[in-house]
Amino acid sequence: MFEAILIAGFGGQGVLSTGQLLAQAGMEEGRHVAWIPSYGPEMRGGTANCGVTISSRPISSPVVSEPTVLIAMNRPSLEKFEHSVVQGGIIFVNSSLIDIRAGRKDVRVFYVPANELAEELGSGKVANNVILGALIELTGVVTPGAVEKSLREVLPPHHHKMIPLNLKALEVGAGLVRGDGPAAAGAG
Amino acid sequence: MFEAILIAGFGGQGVLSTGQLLAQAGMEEGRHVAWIPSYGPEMRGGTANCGVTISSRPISSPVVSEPTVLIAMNRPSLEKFEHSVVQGGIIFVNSSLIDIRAGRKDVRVFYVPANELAEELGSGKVANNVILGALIELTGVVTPGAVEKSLREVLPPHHHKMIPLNLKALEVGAGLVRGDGPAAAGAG
Amino acid sequence: MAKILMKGNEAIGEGAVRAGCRYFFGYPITPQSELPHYLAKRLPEVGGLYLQAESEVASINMVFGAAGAGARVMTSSSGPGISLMQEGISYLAGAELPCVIVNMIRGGPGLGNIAPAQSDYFQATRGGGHGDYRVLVLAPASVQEIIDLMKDAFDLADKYRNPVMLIGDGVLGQMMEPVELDEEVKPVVLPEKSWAATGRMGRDKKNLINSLYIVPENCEAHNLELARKYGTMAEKEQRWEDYHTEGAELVLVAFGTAARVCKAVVDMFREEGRPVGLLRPITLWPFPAKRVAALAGTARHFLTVEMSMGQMVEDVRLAVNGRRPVYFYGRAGGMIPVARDVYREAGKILTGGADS
Amino acid sequence: MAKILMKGNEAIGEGAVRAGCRYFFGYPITPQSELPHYLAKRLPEVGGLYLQAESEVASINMVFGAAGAGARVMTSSSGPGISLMQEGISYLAGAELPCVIVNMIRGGPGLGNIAPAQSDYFQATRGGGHGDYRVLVLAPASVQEIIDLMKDAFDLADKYRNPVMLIGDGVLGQMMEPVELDEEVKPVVLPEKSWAATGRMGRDKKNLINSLYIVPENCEAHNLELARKYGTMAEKEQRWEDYHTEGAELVLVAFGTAARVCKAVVDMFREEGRPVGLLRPITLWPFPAKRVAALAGTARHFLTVEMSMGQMVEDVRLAVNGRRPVYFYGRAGGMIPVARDVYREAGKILTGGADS
Amino acid sequence: MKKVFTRPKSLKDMPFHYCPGCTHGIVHRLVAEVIDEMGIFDRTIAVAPVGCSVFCYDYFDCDAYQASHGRAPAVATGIKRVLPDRVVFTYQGDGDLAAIGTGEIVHAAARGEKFTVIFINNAIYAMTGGQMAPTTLLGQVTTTTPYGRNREINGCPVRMSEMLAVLDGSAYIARVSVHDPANVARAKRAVRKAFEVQMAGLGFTMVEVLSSCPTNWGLSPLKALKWLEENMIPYYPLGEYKVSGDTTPLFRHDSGADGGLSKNDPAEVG
Amino acid sequence: MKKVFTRPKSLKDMPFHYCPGCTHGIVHRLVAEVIDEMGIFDRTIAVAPVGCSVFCYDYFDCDAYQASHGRAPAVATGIKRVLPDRVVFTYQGDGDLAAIGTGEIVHAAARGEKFTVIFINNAIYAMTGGQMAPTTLLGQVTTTTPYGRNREINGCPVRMSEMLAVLDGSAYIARVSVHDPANVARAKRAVRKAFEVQMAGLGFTMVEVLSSCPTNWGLSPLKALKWLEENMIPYYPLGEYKVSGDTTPLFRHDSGADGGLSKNDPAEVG
Amino acid sequence: MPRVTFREERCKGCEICKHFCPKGIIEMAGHINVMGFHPATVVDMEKCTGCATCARMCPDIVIEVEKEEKKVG
Amino acid sequence: MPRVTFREERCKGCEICKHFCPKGIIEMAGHINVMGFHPATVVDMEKCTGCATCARMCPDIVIEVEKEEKKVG
Ligand SMILES: Cc1ncc(C[n+]2csc(CCOP(=O)(O)OP(=O)(O)O)c2C)c(N)n1
Ligand SMILES: Cc1ncc(C[n+]2csc(CCOP(=O)(O)OP(=O)(O)O)c2C)c(N)n1
Ligand code: SF4
Ligand code: SF4
Ligand code: SF4
Ligand code: SF4
Ligand code: SF4
Ligand code: SF4
Ligand SMILES: [Mg+2]
Ligand SMILES: [Mg+2]
Repeated sequence: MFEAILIAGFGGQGVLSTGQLLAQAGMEEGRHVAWIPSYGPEMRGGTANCGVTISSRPISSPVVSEPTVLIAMNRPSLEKFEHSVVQGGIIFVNSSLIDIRAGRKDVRVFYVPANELAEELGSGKVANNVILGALIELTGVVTPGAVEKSLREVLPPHHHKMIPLNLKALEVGAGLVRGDGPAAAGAG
Repeated sequence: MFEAILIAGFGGQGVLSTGQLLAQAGMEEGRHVAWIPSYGPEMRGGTANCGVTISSRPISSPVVSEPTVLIAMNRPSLEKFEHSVVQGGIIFVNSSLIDIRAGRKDVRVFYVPANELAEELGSGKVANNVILGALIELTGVVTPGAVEKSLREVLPPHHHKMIPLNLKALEVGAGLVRGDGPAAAGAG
Repeated sequence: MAKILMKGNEAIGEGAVRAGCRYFFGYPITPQSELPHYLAKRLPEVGGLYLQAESEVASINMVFGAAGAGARVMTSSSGPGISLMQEGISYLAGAELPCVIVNMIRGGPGLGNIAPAQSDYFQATRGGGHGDYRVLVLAPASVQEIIDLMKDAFDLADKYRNPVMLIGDGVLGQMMEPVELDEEVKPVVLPEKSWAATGRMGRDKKNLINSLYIVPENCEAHNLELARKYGTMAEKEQRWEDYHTEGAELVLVAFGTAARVCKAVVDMFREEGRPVGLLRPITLWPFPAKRVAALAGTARHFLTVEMSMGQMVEDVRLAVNGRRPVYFYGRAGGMIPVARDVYREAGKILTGGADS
Repeated sequence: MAKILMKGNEAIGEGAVRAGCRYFFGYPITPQSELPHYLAKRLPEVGGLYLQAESEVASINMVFGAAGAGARVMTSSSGPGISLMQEGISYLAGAELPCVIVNMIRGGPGLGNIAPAQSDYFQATRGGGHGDYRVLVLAPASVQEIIDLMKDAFDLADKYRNPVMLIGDGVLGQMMEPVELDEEVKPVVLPEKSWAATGRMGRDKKNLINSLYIVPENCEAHNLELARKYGTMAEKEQRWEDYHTEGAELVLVAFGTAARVCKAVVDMFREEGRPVGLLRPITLWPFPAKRVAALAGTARHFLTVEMSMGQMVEDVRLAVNGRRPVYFYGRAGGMIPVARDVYREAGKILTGGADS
Repeated sequence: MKKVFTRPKSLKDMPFHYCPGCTHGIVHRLVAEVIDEMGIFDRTIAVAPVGCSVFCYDYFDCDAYQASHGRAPAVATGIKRVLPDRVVFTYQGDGDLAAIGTGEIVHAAARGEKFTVIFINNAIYAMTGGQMAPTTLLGQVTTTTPYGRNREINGCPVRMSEMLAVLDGSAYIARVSVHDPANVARAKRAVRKAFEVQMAGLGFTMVEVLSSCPTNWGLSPLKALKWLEENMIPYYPLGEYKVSGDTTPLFRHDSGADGGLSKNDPAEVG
Repeated sequence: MKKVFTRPKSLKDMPFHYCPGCTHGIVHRLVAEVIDEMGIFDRTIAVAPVGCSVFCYDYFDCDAYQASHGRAPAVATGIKRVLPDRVVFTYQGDGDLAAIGTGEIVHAAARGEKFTVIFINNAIYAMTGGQMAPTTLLGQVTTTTPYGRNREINGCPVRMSEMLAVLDGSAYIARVSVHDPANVARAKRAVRKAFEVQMAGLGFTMVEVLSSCPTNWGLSPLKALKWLEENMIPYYPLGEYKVSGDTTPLFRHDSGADGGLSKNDPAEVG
Repeated sequence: MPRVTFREERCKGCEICKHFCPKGIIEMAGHINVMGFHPATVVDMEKCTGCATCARMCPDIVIEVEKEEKKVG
Repeated sequence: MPRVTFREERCKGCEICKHFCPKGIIEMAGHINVMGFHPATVVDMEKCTGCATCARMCPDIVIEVEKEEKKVG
């Protein structure tokens, strides 16, 4: 198995830590994993992205230049990275903040109103996890159990009280994909 | 023809400019010439020396490590460089300041009381030229005419009035070697 | 042994702490910043000192002082800062002081950019400073290897009384990978340094940390002594990894991040049953010339892959010494070779369609 | 044309003035001091400026500013100071600024000494700074050649918009030799520099002096552009002197002061009727690889003679590419090879008794 | 309708890459306005540093140089010595000017080099991720002083204006701030005066601007301005530290806790 | 018979390589006497610069370092941070300290590094052949100011003690001279006090010594001392520029033409 | 009445203009611009005095201010 | 009578001791030492007070000064 996941959004949307969570979960499951952030003197508070590779074999370059999965949390990210997704790959579009549609026809696109769903759960901060839940459900790249375990590793102890909320967000995302959740993701 | 002349003494004895005079004269006569000073953070006001090479062929290294002629203007210089003179070479010892004798038996050694002779001429400053005169007479490395011409090049115009004195010193030195001068150099 | 996710730059820091390093002097620069950030927090926890210097020039000279005083000490920077350290590195080598210098290479020349590169290879292996000297250069290719090599770096520095440089790039520094780490930090027994200038404290002869040999004869003797040492290092410390070089007709030569890409390339070929292997130098100086020379007996071609316009390829050519064609493929200015492109290039060579 | 005795260091200064250089920024160091002394006097006479900087780091960056403003400008130093300039040189190369840098090499590493050496060859030819760049390196062997090459140095710098380094050592710098010099100083017509950042003064596009290419793709493109330029230089600017290489079985390879000694050695052999010649590289980068490669077709052995522990010998080996054995003889730490010793070493090779 | 405020011509029409609320942008604008108003655009040359403001070589539409970290004063020296009739300014951060570039700034001032330095003191190495600068305040937490800047380890913050004012070659040195409209106006007058003193050939000129870095201070843009006012100004008193020749002081230097300036002139237009 | 003056033990018994009349030798002796008298020889570490005094690592018989040009303060920082209970001093010339090493000395002072700097100001780069130093006086002819140091080109001489005294980290800074017996005695007391302040852990300490260079000034040793007194002291007033903690000033700082000190204490033994 | 115009796409939502407007008439919009920020806007142009304080404090030169020309005399 | 001894071979003939001796009893010898300098010497030891000014001003630590021990009380 091999997934190269690119998570991109505004700084402050927590895309880096979401990626770390995913990598940690991959490691818990004994996969080879690598996480790498973009860095540079780009406008601070501007875009941020990270690549996560999870594979059953050693990982060559950790840089995700041809993602199998793109999570676009804002519009500039979609515009910038849409073209790089591999044929047959997956794009998750955070439709709460992105008012355009992806143009690619050779990939699967899912529109998830992540911020709205997260705020319904009580905090916009778990928007990423809604999409993460959908991703996991769809690809099986890691198990929900590994993610739960990883949350405990990745979050500092004084944030452990947030774990249930995070799990709920993952579940909402998963439900979207299964089609049994409160809101179904619109595939494009 | 090839002569590699090492002139050594205290700083302030004018050994560098004497060397330059010799080099200039060599050049005037169409020889290949090179002049090189010793340099280094040795005690300033301490020893100074320079090497002059005059040759009918292009000069390889200008560094005079095996002089054909050594002019030792003070005792440390004699002690330091005596051993480096080539077999059959020449050593001029400024016996005004050096109270020891050279030990080498395979070279020709001339003892010249240069300071005393120079002071007799009216200035201790031309001591070097007394020895230079002897050297030229002995080796013919340059002609007296070339030295005279060179004095005009090497001395700044306001010192040109010193030229007659310099020439006299050269003549005294030459006389020593010819054995017709006021004082004959003692060959050891 | 716990398995944890760690950033490469942080692994350098933790590796150093576990190697007994307690002093870090440095000046910020991307892409190695996580290392000083990590050590600024970590060193005080183990009674050590993180001191931010006013410049890289000051950093390397603080390292000179601390190394002379007998400490395990390191600094870290990237291209522009490493360039500024060249005088200091030459002094460290001249005075035979052990220390570790990290260079997370970025795109150059000049200000260039902060993307991953390998274009400081010449500087690292030939000595960008003045005079005849060498630093031992280690090039890890994974976060785990960073941890392992940091210990070796300090040990080798002390063993040879010589600066050791560890090089990487932004990919290696910024990426997180799982590493195995002893749960507890074991105390390190540091070697005795009877030559250190620590104040005489009753010692009957004075110790002097010095690189000045004003008399040329003495300076030559010192250089011959250094050369003997470098000779020993060249003889004993060549390190490399063989990856499917057995029976390889084409041997790729690549280090660090480029080597990771090349492994994928080798896999692509080997899956097709085609005889391609990778030699990954782990020491860049001494370059694993022995191994390359041996492979030149069996392989038919070499392809050096670098994130530069071609620097290590000279060492490959020197080692192969004309026996086989040596090809070069490189990306520059912060670009990372793509496996597919290297595969194509290598394919051309295998089928005889490329120029060396 | 007058023939006068001149010191090498002063010849550099006079050569620069005659090449139209009017700005010198530098910091004192032995063994090049006569050059700043000379220019401090001479430049004001021709309306130029001698400015003593607070350090070599400042010097090279003043050169950056003056070169960017379109001036013919130079600096000068020796090993330790040149090491400190490495960041600046990388910036100059990255921003494609023309200038001339003089390195009168001394014994190293570290403070070493001030005696003549050639051990900064790697630093000069491989780029001691970070990133993929090259500076053109000229190595005169006589005071007359210094005068001649200074003009070329500035012309080449402007032609390629690249730093040019002139290297020598204390022997070359301190010695006096006769030089032929035009009686009058001819005015120099400097090339137009439409790229110079001189204030827009009505120009409709702005000029920028820069080495930052934050986007890796752009930085790579810039590096490829530079590489093309270096390729042209390597193709067109290799210079050397052949000295009795015709029919030579053994070819000595040496530059600068060492080459002077080797000429004497060649003379010794030729007088005995033995086929020994000398190839004297005048450009060290680009190294005259073409000529060496051609000689490898006829000569049976090569002997590289350097005032270092062996640096240029790598370039000779790369050029010979295994076709012939390449031997090395060197003196280090400020020592000068003695003709007799080189003769002995060369004799062994001719009669088959040496190891390559 | 008349434009009472519009973008200065000397600034190219492009967005800044700075973070929201970063006062680098204000200072850029002030410098550009001064260049416009003095009519010197065509003969002005900018020297950009390495730091967050590295791209200012793009923003200022005049000819420009990108200098290596800390060396802008040396680069400017090279330029100005070749082109003495041009107007040259460097734009440098506190890491650039007060740390790695200490030697270059001290000696440019000592030599009385006739260019103007715009010195952005934001008490941090911003571009590289918020490390301690020489100007970081005691106790301030940065990525390399996770336990707060400690006097015993790192010493006290360096006051560059005070130090450079000691040198004979400095002709105009002022410290200003841009945390409120009145101070922005005053900052602009200081910048203008520095350029004027440069053009009068009186010597080295520098305007130190206390500036905010919301991102690395971990504060909102507004809280950052407040932090600047409350913490930086007491340690870095505002005012003119050196006024040479026949120029008269713009404002009084007073090391009182309020920076000695806030009582002065109200916000001034233009 | 009792020895009232003899060679200090901390100086190895070997001749100095200095020129006749060079006051480097006097300063070496003063430092060695202080080390002897304080009984700290065994834990003292010397850091030699590049300059005429480079070989001082041989003369001082304690452990020693030879630092690269200008970087002695950085080297001393590395040493002292590893060995905080040792006594560390650097010995630096004006080229070393006030030119290439400006950044290192300023930041050592700013951080309050606890070592002592002996700063030999002889207004020249002596070792390399008499080039202009930052401290060369206006009008002074050197090998690189053949027409005399010109303010327009080279700026004014830099007063390092005054500049470093501005920094909070400096704890003791004095300028002394060694041109006559009274000043030699005073110089020694300043050196001693600097070592004491270092050992008290109060911060950075420096003694600037106006020193002669007969060779490069082109004067006889005696004329050089006179030149120093008449030309250097007026520009470089003697005195203590910074006295920290509970220590009391040794002598008054007064910028009068006589250096403010000659009226004070008569020559003092010991 | 003065006119204050915002180049909305350049606004980074820092709220500095809002804070310093002496009339308190600048607010942040509910929507976000292309860069993801809530842009500033004048909610009550009537009250604007055209003082340009907002513009002078804006770090991103988002704001332009126009005013009727004063009649001389 | 105090005793002032010169290590003649180390004297560089700078004349500083001579200049500062309050009794004016130091002179330069007519001969030169191994380094080529005319060394300093005390010509009238009777007048010497043992003040050691000469020694304290000598840059080359050529001079040693001894004195009778003062009786205490
Ligand atoms: C020689 C060198 N060292 C270090 C760096 C890395 N670097 C880039 S910017 C910077 C400091 C920026 O801080 P400052 O000058 O205060 O500017 P700011 O970003 O705060 O505006 C550093 C250390 C570099 N580019 N070059
Ligand atoms: C990096 C470097 N630059 C230059 C030099 C050459 N150099 C040696 S000593 C010196 C200056 C000496 O002057 P100063 O520090 O005043 O000491 P002094 O000789 O006057 O006692 C210089 C420039 C060097 N050794 N290293
Ligand atoms: S990091 Fe700080 S200084 Fe840099 S742009 Fe952002 S706010 Fe401004
Ligand atoms: S050159 Fe000057 S400073 Fe150096 S030893 Fe001689 S007199 Fe002293
Ligand atoms: S011009 Fe003045 S009143 Fe109008 S919106 Fe701006 S700050 Fe407010
Ligand atoms: S100050 Fe400028 S950037 Fe900030 S909110 Fe107002 S208009 Fe937007
Ligand atoms: S001890 Fe005093 S009196 Fe005696 S010789 Fe020396 S200076 Fe003169
Ligand atoms: S002071 Fe010392 S060196 Fe000078 S003359 Fe007197 S004894 Fe000799
Ligand atoms: Mg800053
Ligand atoms: Mg000096």
